[in-house]
Amino acid sequence: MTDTLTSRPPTLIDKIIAETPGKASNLYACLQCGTCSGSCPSGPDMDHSPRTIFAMIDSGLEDQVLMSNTPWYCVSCYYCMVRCPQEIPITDIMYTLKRMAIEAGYFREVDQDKAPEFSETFMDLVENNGRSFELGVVMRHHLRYHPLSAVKLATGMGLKMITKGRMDFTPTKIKNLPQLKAILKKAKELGGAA
Amino acid sequence: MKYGYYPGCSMEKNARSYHTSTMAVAKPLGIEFIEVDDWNCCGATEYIAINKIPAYALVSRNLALAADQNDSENLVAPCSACFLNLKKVDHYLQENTELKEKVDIALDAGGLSYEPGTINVQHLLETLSVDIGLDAIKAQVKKPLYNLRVAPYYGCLVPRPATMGSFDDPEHPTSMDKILEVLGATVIDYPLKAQCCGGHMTQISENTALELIRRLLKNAQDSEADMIATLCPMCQLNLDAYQDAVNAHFGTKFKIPIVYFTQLMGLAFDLPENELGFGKEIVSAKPALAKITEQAPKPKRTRERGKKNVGLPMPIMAEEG
Amino acid sequence: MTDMKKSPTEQERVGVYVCHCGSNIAGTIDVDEVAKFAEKNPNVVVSRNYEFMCSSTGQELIENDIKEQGLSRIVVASCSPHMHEKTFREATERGGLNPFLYEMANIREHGSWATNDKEAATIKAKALVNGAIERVVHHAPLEKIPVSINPNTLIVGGGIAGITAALELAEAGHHVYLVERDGTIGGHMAQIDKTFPTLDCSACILTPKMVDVGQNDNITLLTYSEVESVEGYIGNFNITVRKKARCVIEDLCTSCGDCEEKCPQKVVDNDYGAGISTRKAIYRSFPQAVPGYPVLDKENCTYFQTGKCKICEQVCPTHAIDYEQKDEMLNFDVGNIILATGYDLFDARKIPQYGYGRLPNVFSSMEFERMVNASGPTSGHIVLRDGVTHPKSVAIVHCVGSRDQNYNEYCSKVCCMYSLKFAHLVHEHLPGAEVYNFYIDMRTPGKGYEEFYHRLLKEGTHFVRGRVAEITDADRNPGEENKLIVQAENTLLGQQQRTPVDMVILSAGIQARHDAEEVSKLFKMGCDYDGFFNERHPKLAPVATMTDGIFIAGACQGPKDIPDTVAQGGAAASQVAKLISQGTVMMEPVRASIREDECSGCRICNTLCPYNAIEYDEEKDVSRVITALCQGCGTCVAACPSSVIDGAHFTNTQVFAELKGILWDVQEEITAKQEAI
Amino acid sequence: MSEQFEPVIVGFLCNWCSYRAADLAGTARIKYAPNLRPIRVMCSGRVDPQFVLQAFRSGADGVLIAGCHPGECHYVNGNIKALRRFALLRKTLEQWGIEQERVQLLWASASEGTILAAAVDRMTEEVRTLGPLRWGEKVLIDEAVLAVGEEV
Repeated sequence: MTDTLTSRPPTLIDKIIAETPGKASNLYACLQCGTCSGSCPSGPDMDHSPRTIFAMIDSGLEDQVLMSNTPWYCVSCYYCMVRCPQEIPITDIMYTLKRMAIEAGYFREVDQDKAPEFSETFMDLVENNGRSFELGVVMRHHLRYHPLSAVKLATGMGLKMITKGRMDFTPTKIKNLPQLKAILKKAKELGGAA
Repeated sequence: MKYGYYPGCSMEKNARSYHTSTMAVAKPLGIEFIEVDDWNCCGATEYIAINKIPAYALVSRNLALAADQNDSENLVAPCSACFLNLKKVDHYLQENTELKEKVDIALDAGGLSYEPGTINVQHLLETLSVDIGLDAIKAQVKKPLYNLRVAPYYGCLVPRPATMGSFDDPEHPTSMDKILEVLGATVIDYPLKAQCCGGHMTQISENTALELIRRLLKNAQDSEADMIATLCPMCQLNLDAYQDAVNAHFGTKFKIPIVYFTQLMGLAFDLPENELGFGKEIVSAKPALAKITEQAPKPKRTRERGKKNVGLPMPIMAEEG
Repeated sequence: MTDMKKSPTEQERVGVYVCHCGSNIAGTIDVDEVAKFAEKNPNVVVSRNYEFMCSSTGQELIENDIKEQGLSRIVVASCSPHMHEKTFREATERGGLNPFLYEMANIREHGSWATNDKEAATIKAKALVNGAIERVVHHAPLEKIPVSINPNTLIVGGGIAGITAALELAEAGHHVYLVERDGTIGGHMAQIDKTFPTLDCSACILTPKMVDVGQNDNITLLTYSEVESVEGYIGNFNITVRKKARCVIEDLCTSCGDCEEKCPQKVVDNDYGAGISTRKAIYRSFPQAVPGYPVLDKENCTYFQTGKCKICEQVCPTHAIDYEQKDEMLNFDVGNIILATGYDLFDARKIPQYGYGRLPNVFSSMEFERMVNASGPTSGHIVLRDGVTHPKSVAIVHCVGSRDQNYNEYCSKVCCMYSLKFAHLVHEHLPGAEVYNFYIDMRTPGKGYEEFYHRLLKEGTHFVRGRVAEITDADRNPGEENKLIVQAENTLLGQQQRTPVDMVILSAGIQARHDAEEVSKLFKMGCDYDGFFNERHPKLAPVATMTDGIFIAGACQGPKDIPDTVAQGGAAASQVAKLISQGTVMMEPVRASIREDECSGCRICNTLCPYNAIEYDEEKDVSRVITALCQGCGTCVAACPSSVIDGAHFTNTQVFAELKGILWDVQEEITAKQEAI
Repeated sequence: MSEQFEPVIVGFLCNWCSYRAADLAGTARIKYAPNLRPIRVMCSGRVDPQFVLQAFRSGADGVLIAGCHPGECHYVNGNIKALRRFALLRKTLEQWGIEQERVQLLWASASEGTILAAAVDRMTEEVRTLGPLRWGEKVLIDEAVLAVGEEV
């Protein structure tokens, strides 16, 4: 539970905390010390450092937060999370931000950013087969969104992978696919995104 | 010793050598891995980014299956991402009743149910270093990997997040180091051992990913490693398959083979080559493996950095760090 | 409450006072309702609620009501009796009643502060108040018992806090036993080079005081000694001290230092030397050590380990070496105790990403203090671990192990200031060097502290607002080769920054002593979650503890700089001096007494009493309590098969009454049913 | 009041450790079950079995006896004496059909506010699941005995 004493109507930070499992309420206690941003491997490529995002969240800058590429550049390395002096589950919060961005239809504005499509490609595969496989995802992803780089991929690294016998084009399907689909269908009804 | 086994999608094809070598070393160590029947993808780091409940349901199906087929309360996953997803979902389902209720309903739609906490999710490294132990491993070493300089690379998702309790240090893990030492290899004190391989960044912002990969390769080369030992298909793929791309992009000349630590175990156990899947790696491990010698190197601290330590005394380190 | 009406004591005239304590109580408990509820009790004639009962007006309320309303009993519902029982007893007394005709209901610590459920808190408050009312009507007037104060004092810890306290008392003419665990007094202050913000030499201002301690006849200095046991109570503590064998006959030793010089065994000095200097197996931590005679460290002594050597014995001109020397047990009485046991420095090895212990040129703050000290291993030269190279760039990392849920949540208070001092010392010793201070917040409260920060800004230190994420030797970009790279976000730019430097200093925080828990148990007092000793009151009684006659001073109570530590040492001394000059204190009259005419002489109580305070009268075949020895625990009262022992102020009648009182609501149900039958 | 049964638990807290532990819990604003109604005694060794019986008679659903840790008793070893009596008392009570959980002994030093708070929460839940004791009613028959008890 949170120790917050305020009974104000829920703001952006409250929403995000509610949507995140674990001790997300620690986000209230962010010191703005920058340990997360200092630890972040992809930090330099982010629109806003994780710490900045938290400051923006606290200031309720919903649009800017959800439009930022920051969560999409999170590589889930969890360094920020183990180092945070306030034990904020930062990585999980980044996942929440991604979901909220998709729900709000914001990520599309982040043009140079292919992350959501990638995740969706991946998801389609999983939902229709029950299994995935990096290279299938990669190829499909590129064929779908970046045909040119797909060619480069197919002739370059892709080719090597095929010759090494490390690449499939169709994933193996699981036996009880109907069961999985039923589960996922129900799960989506119960609050799909975010 | 019986263990439930969750291979994960990568092991099917891309990381086949990890799978086969794991199975190979299991036998002499007296481990029986029983694959969860009809398991499905864990969703990697992608699914959770799109859908919360479905992501948890997706993973829960595997836990439910593992529990039903109950060959063992331990479920071993060799893939870091699979391991973390399974462990995390099990953990959060225990913590968050609201989440559990929803997942229960979803599972029920597929005629399944799962009681969080019944399955103990382990990464393969934990199984080998903690359950089996160094002595048992040492006992199997027939052909020590003398003079092979290996950089142990853990990546992110096995050591971190330690919030659910971890068998190793989240910043400076050592369990694989110890296994490799037992195998007779010369283990590099690899400062970036737990840094990020770029994960799915290769697909989202290739330049970001290539830089992350470059750091790892450069640091391994600087510390004169013959090869990097990994425990995760994604890490292996990024460091191995993208090495050319890195060289092209940065004008570097890295040629560092990336192998699975289980392959090296198999080698030291003197198991049949064909079971260990060498040759599947894109940067060939052959030249490096050729460096292995019959006789042990003259004993010296594997921690080169120690050598510079003259003058003022260094702080004494507690053994377990 | 029908049954209460039948109470035999309803003629008592009780006044009830419910305190708001601002919003501390009133914010959670409906004080008005509680007061109204109390009024219904047939014994109650006045029931009020007031904002601050402990205020003088609050106390006057009581005094006036006693006089004007002829009250015979007082109940105050406010905080813990450990906070204000004394206050209101005195008010009761000023009103003209015996102070023990008063009872307290703790509705703050045990009530409003312990729950957010207002309804439940109010019900609990009613119960506690009712319990107090029912109890107080059975109270009897009591007289406090005078206890004489032994004028001697025990001070534990020979750091600057203990030294200050010892000198204050000794110079006031009182005898002091100063017990120090190490071979010499001086503590951490003897290790450090300069003191902030004045930059005067630490040793120069400390050693004269150490000498004074050594020479003062009123101080019995027991170094290399530890307190084994503490018995008794304020004014009359009995202390046992273990004087560890230092294998040196103090009366013969002339402190010439020959043994130290000739000893062949070099050892890394992890205590005084902070691990970067060496000492001998027989040693004095530093030349100005007080007392001057050395300590023989058996773990590292060649003779004790191999049976051969004995060089120190041969070279000692006065034959003061005694390998057979045994630990000595000393026993003495004191009236008061001051604990000044100091602190431990946070162990930076617990933060692997900072590389301390792995990366040679990452230094702890205490290592740097010793290094930069003229008497240190490098005679004051700032060099890298190789012992020769001067760093061209130094990074100073604040908040190491402080302000972090993973280690210590609190701020260690001194690190910002000593980090600034380090920066200055680097500028001073190595004018060409670049200095970077990485901080979360710059905390410089204190006289001349902020000014010192401004001085450092002018001296050209680079201040980076950002907590350091990691320190690595893995170079990534050109210019990082063979450097330590300090990675952090410059939060003022919102950019990740990699700063290549030659040397890193980790400003480790202050922690409670590793054995603070055991020490607090030995002295029967409390510590907080972090292991720091609990003061009696955070604002108003900072050096007193919950145990009368035991005081605390310095960093054992919480992170503190030298000025604050010295102030507390003095404060503790004056508290003790006050008690000594009073000569006697009045003790709670909570004592057992036996109604001899009813005593069966079974003698069960005799053996139970932990203080042998019960004697057996052969002739009358009865047991008798020796009041002077009785401490009032009440074990005998509970054990007496014929219930003829009374524990004053905790009689069975009183406890039963309170019990019935606090169960008023459930009681009502029962009595209702009883009547039904 | 909420629908669920709110047990009433009487706590006999020793003046030196447990009562201060409860003080500390409050000072640290640790929130715990408001079901405990503390009574201060100088030492857990002072707790006369009659106190516990009387508490149950008067309608308490549970009784918590709390003192200093063994070896830390302000009065040398009063808590050990409490421990001995406690064992005996619990047996007796059990024979009268009073479940073990209803009378508990706890060691909590002055610095262990959290431990005390946690123990109170735990005990409250345990007693809540047991339901009301209503022993006061059960022993109406023994009213005589009860009366005697009160004279003491």
